[in-house]
Amino acid sequence: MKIQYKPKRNLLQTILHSEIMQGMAFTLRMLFSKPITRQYPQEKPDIKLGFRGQHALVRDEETGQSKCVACMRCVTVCPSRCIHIRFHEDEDTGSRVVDSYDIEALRCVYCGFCVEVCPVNAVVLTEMYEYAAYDRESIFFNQERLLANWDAFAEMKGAAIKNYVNPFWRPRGIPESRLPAAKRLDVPEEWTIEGQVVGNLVKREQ
Amino acid sequence: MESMEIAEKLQDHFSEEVLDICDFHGQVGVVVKRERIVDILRWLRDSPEIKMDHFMDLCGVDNKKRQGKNLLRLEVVYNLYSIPLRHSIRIRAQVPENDASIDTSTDLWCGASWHERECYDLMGISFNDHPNMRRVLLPDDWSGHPLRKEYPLKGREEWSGLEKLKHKVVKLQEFGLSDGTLRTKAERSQTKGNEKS
Amino acid sequence: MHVLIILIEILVLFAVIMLHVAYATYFERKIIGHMQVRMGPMRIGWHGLLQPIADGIKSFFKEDIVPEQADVVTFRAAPIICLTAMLTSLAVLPFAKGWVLANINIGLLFLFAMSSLSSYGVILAGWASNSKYTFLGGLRSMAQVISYEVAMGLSLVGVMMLSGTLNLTKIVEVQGGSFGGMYIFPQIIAFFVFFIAMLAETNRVPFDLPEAETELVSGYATEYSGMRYAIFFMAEYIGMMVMASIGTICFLGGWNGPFEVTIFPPFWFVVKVYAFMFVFIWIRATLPRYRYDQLMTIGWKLLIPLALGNIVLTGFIKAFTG
Amino acid sequence: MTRPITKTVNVPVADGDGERYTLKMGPQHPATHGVLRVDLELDGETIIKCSPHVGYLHRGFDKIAENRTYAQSLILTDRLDYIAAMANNVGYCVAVEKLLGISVPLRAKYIRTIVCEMSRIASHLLWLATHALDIGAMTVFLYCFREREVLLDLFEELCGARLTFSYPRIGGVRQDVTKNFVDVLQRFVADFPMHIEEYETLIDTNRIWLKRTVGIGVLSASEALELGLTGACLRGSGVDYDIRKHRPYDAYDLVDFEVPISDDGDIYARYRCRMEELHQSGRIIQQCIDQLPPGSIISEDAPDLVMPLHGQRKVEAGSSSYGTGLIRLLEEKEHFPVGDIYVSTEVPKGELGFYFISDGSGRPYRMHMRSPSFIHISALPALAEGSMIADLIANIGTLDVVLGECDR
Repeated sequence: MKIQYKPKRNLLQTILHSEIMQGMAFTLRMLFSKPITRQYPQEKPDIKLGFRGQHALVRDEETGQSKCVACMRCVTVCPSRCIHIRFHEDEDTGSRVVDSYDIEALRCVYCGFCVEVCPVNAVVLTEMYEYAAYDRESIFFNQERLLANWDAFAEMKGAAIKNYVNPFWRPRGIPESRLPAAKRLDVPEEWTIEGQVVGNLVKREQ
Repeated sequence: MESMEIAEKLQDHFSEEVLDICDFHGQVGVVVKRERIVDILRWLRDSPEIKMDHFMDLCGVDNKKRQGKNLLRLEVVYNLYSIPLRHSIRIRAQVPENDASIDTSTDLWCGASWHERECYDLMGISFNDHPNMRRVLLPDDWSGHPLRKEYPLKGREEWSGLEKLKHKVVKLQEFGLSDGTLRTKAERSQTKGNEKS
Repeated sequence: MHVLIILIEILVLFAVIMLHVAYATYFERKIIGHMQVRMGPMRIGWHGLLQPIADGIKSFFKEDIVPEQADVVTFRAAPIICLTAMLTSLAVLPFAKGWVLANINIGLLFLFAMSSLSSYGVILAGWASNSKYTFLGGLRSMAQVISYEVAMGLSLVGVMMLSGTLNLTKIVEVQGGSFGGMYIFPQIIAFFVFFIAMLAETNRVPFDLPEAETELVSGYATEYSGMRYAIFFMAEYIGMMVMASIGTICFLGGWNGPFEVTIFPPFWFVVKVYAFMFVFIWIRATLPRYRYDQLMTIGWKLLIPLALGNIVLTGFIKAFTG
Repeated sequence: MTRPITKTVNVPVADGDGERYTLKMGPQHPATHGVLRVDLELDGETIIKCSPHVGYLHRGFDKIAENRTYAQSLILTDRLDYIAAMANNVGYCVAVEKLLGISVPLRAKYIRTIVCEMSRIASHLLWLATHALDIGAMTVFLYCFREREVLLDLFEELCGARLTFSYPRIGGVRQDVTKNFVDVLQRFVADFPMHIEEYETLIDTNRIWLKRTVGIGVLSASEALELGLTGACLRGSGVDYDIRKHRPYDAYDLVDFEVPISDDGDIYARYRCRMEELHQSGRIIQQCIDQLPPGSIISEDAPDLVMPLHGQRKVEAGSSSYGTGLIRLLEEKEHFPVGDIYVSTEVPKGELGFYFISDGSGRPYRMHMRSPSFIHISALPALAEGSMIADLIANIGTLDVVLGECDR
């Protein structure tokens, strides 16, 4: 497709500066329009579900500890290699016990892969985004810090934390059969395959 | 024209040069010797039924850990495309390790200039008669070519300017502008110690 | 005693003008902000009303950096030259009948002299900083001032011919008796030339080449910081005000208005000056920037011939109508 | 036919002994769009010689990718052209899918096309904003950001990030779209032509804008081809080359759109081409929304993020394979087909190509990115030499470069 140019201005338009006047009229009109500025610290942005913010380890309501089973999937998948887990195997049961769970948040690229691969929904990227600090130590998260982060997040969410489902825990549009048991959470209908949005043309055909 | 046909034509034309033709997912690569690479490219660009006028990509490959017959240590890969005729071909010119050089294609496409500089910079293949054969992405005083397979991922040594920078940090400390926490890699690993286990 | 009164007058004028300059920056930021669907300063005071004061205090306490290789004396003097020249020109401006510090007979010429002088400050700043961006900015400014000074002077010749005087107070008085009470009607071509030359003289968009941010970083002021940078800023805004005042006096009938405001005689003068300022800002929010050679072309090939033609035309009309 | 790398300089030097001096513009300069340094040799304000220097942002993505799995390298593409990270993500995934022979479900294809075009709009808006700002029209900048903000909010809703999306996956996409996303997007697309008109009111016919762009930085079709330009820069010179039409990927062969072309080859022509592309992107998005089919969003044989092996996406809780086990798995050369492939996609800046060599192991043997910005910057001398400093700024703007993509 060849580009169509607007016609050249004629002599009268040149003398009257018509195109400049149009521009001026437009900016004048915008002078009285409503500004779109958000006065940030007073006016917080509306953070969407599944925002990739501060890391946290979900506190299990029953045990009061993290749900992590030390499967090391997050450590393996982490592209920036910022998760460090140390664990030992319990001699009686043979299950793994997490000794330490550290996330170097300054190395993290917030890709969300760790949340996605976690089979038990232990690690999560919360919707908290205001955690700037003056020293590196306070952005190095160990297990306690991570659990505390979850508590802070739970407090922010209030009662809604009961049914909190992150789109990284239970991706929208993925059949349950393709998820591990712990990820088969109850979700709004919109997230399931049955409730997915389809185009108008497709709808008409059905 | 199908890419395979072009490759066969190329083989007819430069039977001495073409070593191998390989096909993968419909993309045809022609392995050639490096000596007449400019002639091959010129023929591909200028012959009326092929008309490879768009120089898509050039990159160097280190074949050290790769198996295949006719492969020398290094390789320069040219990806060409014909905009009017909509077909593409890949030329893989073999370059030996001891004389890592090949003729430049900037006479044909001057846009190849920076591709070749990048290839020289990262892979260490120099291009004869290139008008400006210098490093492009790395600093001029860099040693080594990072994309060679023997080059370690984290680099060989500390950056040479680090000592100077440390000196500066010490100086800044006098004004209370820094806490002097700049450490070399060795020092860092010392402090981390067990963490890495 | 007389000297003391004049000194007090000067002080009052200085204070008033400085306050105006401070709030002119606020005015500009607010207007441009709203034109760009944002809000402008909002933090300090109600809707950012104290922002200019905070800016002033901040720049006053900031470190005054002098580049190592700079010509220190000239570097330090340059902003002061700018500011002094601009402040001096305020002396001859009649804000209302009798509200003028120095009612001299060559007021218009004096204004031209002073505004040219202030460009020395810019050129010296560009040269003394010993940086290429500032140097280019200084050069551009020099060329711009020289070419647009001519166009501006010529555009005002028509006004002088009509009024028969260079005294600014008299120009306003004579103007009051003309058609519509404003010279803009008989001198529309001159006004057009004057308006464009005015934008160029004050380095405003679309002629802000000496400080073109995206080309020369900040032009002649690149190496300046702290108070000295603020002084350049002040000089620029006073320059804007002076130019707007000249426009008001020569074309819009000065302090004359549809009705008299007895409580505050300069009311109409201030309104007109701020209308000019608003147009300055409005243009800044709308137009892109000319290239350096295009600016020269407009100056020499369009404005000067137009101004000369206007002089001839005015002369003919004056000769035939008496 | 062939031409030296730089155009012959034809500068009017007044008396032959005009003193020349050098100006190192950048890497910190408001108009160099990041950390580009341009060494200029000037005579007055006329550029006699111009040599761009890049690499300040070089992070060695080629090398990093050789040491990461295919899935992990996805995050590197976020940091190429960070203005339109989504298009890079999709380009990468398309290339890897072709290499591994994975077919993508139709719904995922449509969603990818939508997000690609959204990022094209976002990128072109940012380009227009900065280009206009470079030329001095500062208000367009803010208006463009107003619309871009809507798109970023939508991206945030879709994948939880506003800049580094990592949204597509090899074999599909990460999340399904939501009702709200589709609604807001539809409203945006419906309103968007009005907004384009607003920008055009300010600059399109403005005499200053015309003076600064018409006849500046002219490239003929053969010159542009030879310099290796792609995208709108090539189409502005009259070459009909759009990968979306030439080698369709995703759902581009299922929707109807036009490729704007201009013969003039100057800055204004490239500007018009991009403005027209904005309209076309809106059209594509609208069609994709209308045709969005039901179905799965990720292919059955998409490799798992952790263990990039075919057909093993199912996750078993507690199954450990960290450490030597996984390294061994990655080193084993039997998981993927062996070969090499070059796949390019049309990102907002031009042609983004990925050249992969697979030796069968879980990691690419060699990955090379053909980044359009890199080649576009190398063409800067051909555009700028002989013009003035102000034109250099306009020329950098018109090439639409992002240094993150250039330096990799």
